[in-house]
Amino acid sequence: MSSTLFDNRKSVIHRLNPVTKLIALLAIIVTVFAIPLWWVAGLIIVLVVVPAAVISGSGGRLLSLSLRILLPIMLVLFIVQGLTFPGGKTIIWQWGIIDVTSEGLLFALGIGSRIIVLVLASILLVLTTHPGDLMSALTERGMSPKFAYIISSTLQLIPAFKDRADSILLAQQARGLSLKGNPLRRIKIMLPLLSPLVLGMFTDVEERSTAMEARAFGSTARRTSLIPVADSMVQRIARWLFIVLALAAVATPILLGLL
Amino acid sequence: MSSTAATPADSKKVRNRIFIAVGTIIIIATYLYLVVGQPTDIAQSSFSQSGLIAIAGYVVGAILLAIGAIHRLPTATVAMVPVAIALNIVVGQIVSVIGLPVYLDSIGTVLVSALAGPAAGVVTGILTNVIWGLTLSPIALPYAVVQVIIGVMAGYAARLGMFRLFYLAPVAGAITGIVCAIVSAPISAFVFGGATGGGTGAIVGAFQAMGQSLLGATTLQGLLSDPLDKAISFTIVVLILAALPSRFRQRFPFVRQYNVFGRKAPALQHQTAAPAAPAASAVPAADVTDATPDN
Amino acid sequence: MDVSFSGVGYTYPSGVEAVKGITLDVPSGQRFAIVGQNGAGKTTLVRHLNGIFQPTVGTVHVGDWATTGHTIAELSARVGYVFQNPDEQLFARKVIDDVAFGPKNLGFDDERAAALVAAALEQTGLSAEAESHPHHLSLSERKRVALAAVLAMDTPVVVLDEPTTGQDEHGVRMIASIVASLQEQGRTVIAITHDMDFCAENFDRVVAMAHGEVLADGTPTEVFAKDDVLTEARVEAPQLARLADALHWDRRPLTVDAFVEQLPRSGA
Amino acid sequence: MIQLDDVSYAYPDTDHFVLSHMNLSIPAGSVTGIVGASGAGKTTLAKILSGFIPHVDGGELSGTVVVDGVTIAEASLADAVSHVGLVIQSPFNQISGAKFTVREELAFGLENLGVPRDEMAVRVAEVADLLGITGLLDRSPYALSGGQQQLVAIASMIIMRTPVLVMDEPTSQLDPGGTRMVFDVMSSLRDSGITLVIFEHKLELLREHADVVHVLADHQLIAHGPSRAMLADPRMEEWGIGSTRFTAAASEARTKKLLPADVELPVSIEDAATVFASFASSKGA
Repeated sequence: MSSTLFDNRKSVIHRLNPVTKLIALLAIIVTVFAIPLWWVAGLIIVLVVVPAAVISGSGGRLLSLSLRILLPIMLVLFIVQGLTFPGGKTIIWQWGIIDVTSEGLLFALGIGSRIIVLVLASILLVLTTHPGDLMSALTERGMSPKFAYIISSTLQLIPAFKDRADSILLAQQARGLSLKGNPLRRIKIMLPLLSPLVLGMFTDVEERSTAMEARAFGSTARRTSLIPVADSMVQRIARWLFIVLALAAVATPILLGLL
Repeated sequence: MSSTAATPADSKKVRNRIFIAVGTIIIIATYLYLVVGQPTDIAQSSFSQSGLIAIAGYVVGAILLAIGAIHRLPTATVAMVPVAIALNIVVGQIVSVIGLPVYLDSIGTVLVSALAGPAAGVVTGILTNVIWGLTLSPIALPYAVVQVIIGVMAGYAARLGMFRLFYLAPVAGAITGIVCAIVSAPISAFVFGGATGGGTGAIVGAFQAMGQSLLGATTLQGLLSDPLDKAISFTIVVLILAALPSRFRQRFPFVRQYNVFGRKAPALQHQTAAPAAPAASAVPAADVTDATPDN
Repeated sequence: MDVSFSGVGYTYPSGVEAVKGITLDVPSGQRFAIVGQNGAGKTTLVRHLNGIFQPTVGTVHVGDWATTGHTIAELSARVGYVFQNPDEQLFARKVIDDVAFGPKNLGFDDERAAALVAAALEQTGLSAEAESHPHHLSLSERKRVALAAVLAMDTPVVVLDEPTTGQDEHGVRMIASIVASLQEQGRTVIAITHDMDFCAENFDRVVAMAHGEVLADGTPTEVFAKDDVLTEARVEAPQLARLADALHWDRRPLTVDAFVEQLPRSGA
Repeated sequence: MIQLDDVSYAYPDTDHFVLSHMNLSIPAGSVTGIVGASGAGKTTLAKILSGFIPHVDGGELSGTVVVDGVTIAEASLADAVSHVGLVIQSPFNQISGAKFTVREELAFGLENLGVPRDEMAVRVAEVADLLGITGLLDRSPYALSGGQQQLVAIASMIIMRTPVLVMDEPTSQLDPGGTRMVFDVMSSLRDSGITLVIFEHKLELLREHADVVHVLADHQLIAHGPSRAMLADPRMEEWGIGSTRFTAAASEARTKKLLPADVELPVSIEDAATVFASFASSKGA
């Protein structure tokens, strides 16, 4: 029903407090972007992301989703930077006017390794964390309940919205609307498709906000939550540890004079 | 929204303004640091923290803006934002079905900004990218600031009356597109090395081959596509809004306050609303929710 | 125009088999109703007529066309389909423009389009609202705008999906008279409905569906006489039929006149 | 319990009154049906009774509206909604969408009020039991049938424990099976002592479940009476509300002198069976 990537399993990773996972993700991203060495990213993948994926049992889906996102980016990155990197001097392969430089490939490796970590770690979080749990956990920590409402509600609205868009497309075709024609004509046919979609969904909004008010969404009381968010002392300590590690990662290259 | 003084909420309002101001300053400072303050040779190497600064500066700035903005939104607007986000995502897909050469993935953001103002646009913008991150690909997350800028600019364009005449909207869209291109260039360059997609990557490569720096190439690439895309998006929004019944449009307090769509004299609304019971207009309702402590 | 389903089966991409081997011939000018609870496969079946669904097995013919060879837009010249929710199709700023959308798409000349639009508005009682914004009207009026929009396309086959929901008494009567006049013009009317009283009083033939299959096919009198069918299709018999049961009559009258007719004899 | 005195209302940006000089009095613990033709202003009246007019929709409201001892115009919206609940037409819009299970969906309103966790759990279990939806608690609200969704929507308001509950055409989107489910719940609600106001045009069901019926026409509540007498009133035709086939058949039979002229016209199947059966037996005798 909902349109998220969440992969419902019962692993230790799935059961962790969502905030713990979020902080771990942020720490990983900060680390790889702060220490500009491709092998640091590689180590994080091998030592952190892969083991976590294996424990979670969602490794297969992680692999297929990430490949779909990463493959085109990596291809473009290495071709474009290998060939045209402005700082490229050392030509390692030449064919006609095409020069591949080692600086370009090294640059692509540096950037690419970070993107791989960013994508893998983020998707792993999404696969192992139910968005509802993530929202409850963040609301408990002071995030505005309006954010939680909007994110959860959007995730559940998207399928309904798609259904509605499909029905409108069909209804207008059944009235003889043809989707063929030049681009200008096709922009024109956006109108009979978008107007009913927008008006219908936005009219629903009026009703929905009425229903929300009737259920005390505008209340000024301190909110409670039906389902408790699991947490433990170990996780609390771990969160602080991740933060310290991330700060250390930011400081390291400066202290070592790498920059 | 600020016509009646809600004293208990004053401190909250000050806090929200600080969030918005600091968020804006961080975003501008990030851009200036990356573009002006960076020696070019560092910007051309992967051995730098430019990527971290680009992500961190933009994301933190955008989050602060969103926190400051969301407190201003009444329940009716909060309920509208999910629809707008879904519109961004679903229209993007319809467009690919019909086969248009543009993205049109910010129609919902522009629409909300025109109906409910820049604050609503900011929240719609940032959360659009969060939803993208949760449903399609985390690649979208670093670009959240771009949608935030679309929301802000569309909201102010509405306040300035750019949606009153259909030929002003594409101008506002094109200007928004230019700002988007400039702001997003450092992310494309320092975080993704110019490789955000097949077509765009090739264009970045072509500009680099012509002697542009990476940042210069991504900026030029953005300037090729963003102004056109946003001009079309703004135009579609103004056409949709014109097709909707005026009763629907006039229901939004922002639309009435800034006379977003012209024609309807604002005095008329006041005549009908003024003699009513004390709580008769939407203004006090908005302030009630505005006073909600959210943490 | 005749319509026929020959051994039509449809399985959704999700694997749900919504329609199972249905064969039906609907002759030109018939008033044909399909009843059954939500999920029985009624809408899936009739949506084959304008090509929204293409059969997984079997064939659907509209006149001499097999639907598989034609797009939705092409079939729209033969089959007018009134969707359940008018808000999924009304987009123009004026009722009259919205009603004219279909005739224009079909390429009718201005004169013919204008005449058809005017006639459709007249028939649906909306002539006075021609210049109104469709969304300033009530739901029951908007449903009639959607109906007018299809009538104006002058198709030989008209499909109505739940035409009476959201209509008050006045609206239901108007739709009943439109169904009758379509038949007089020799056009085929196919309706899906939950309103058994409306169905019993206004249609020549009723098909009861459940689980993607046809349970019964006959005149309203025949179909509403079969208790086992009604139970399996999860539909309630029309009010007067149920009253006849409560009075332990053997025959179930379907209209007020038929009921009153039967009164003295049953009472005696 | 509910008292309207000389209430008139016009939406913002319009100059005509949807409702004018309206009076209404509804006693505590009763089930009241309100009928009216399409466009008569039923949804507007539902919003007035539940405080959304004037607090959300704005516009010009005059006269006084008192619900459960609270003068709506003087109270805040938050205060008003603690006295009266509103079930809107579409369950799709009543459901918050912010929750991924029915259990949490039901608790949404209580979370907003800051009700302690233990008490929420008890109230969720109670209301689920009352509406017979305990088996749905762990499902997604969007994975339910229309009838089940409507029951969840109603439950999500009942759990707020407002003394008054207004329902605006709660069965308009449902098939006959779903409609029955919703009406069966009303009997349980009556037993729990809630004051119910139902806007509905399914006359047969209204006859079975409402004590009193009011008619909305010409921008006013122009008539009211016990449900059977009101719904069988011959003027229902001219008010655009119509009648059941039972009423029509009995009326026709009466015209043809097959029923005595003073017979009370039936609205539901039970009434009709009694009327015609007594006629048949008197004939047979």
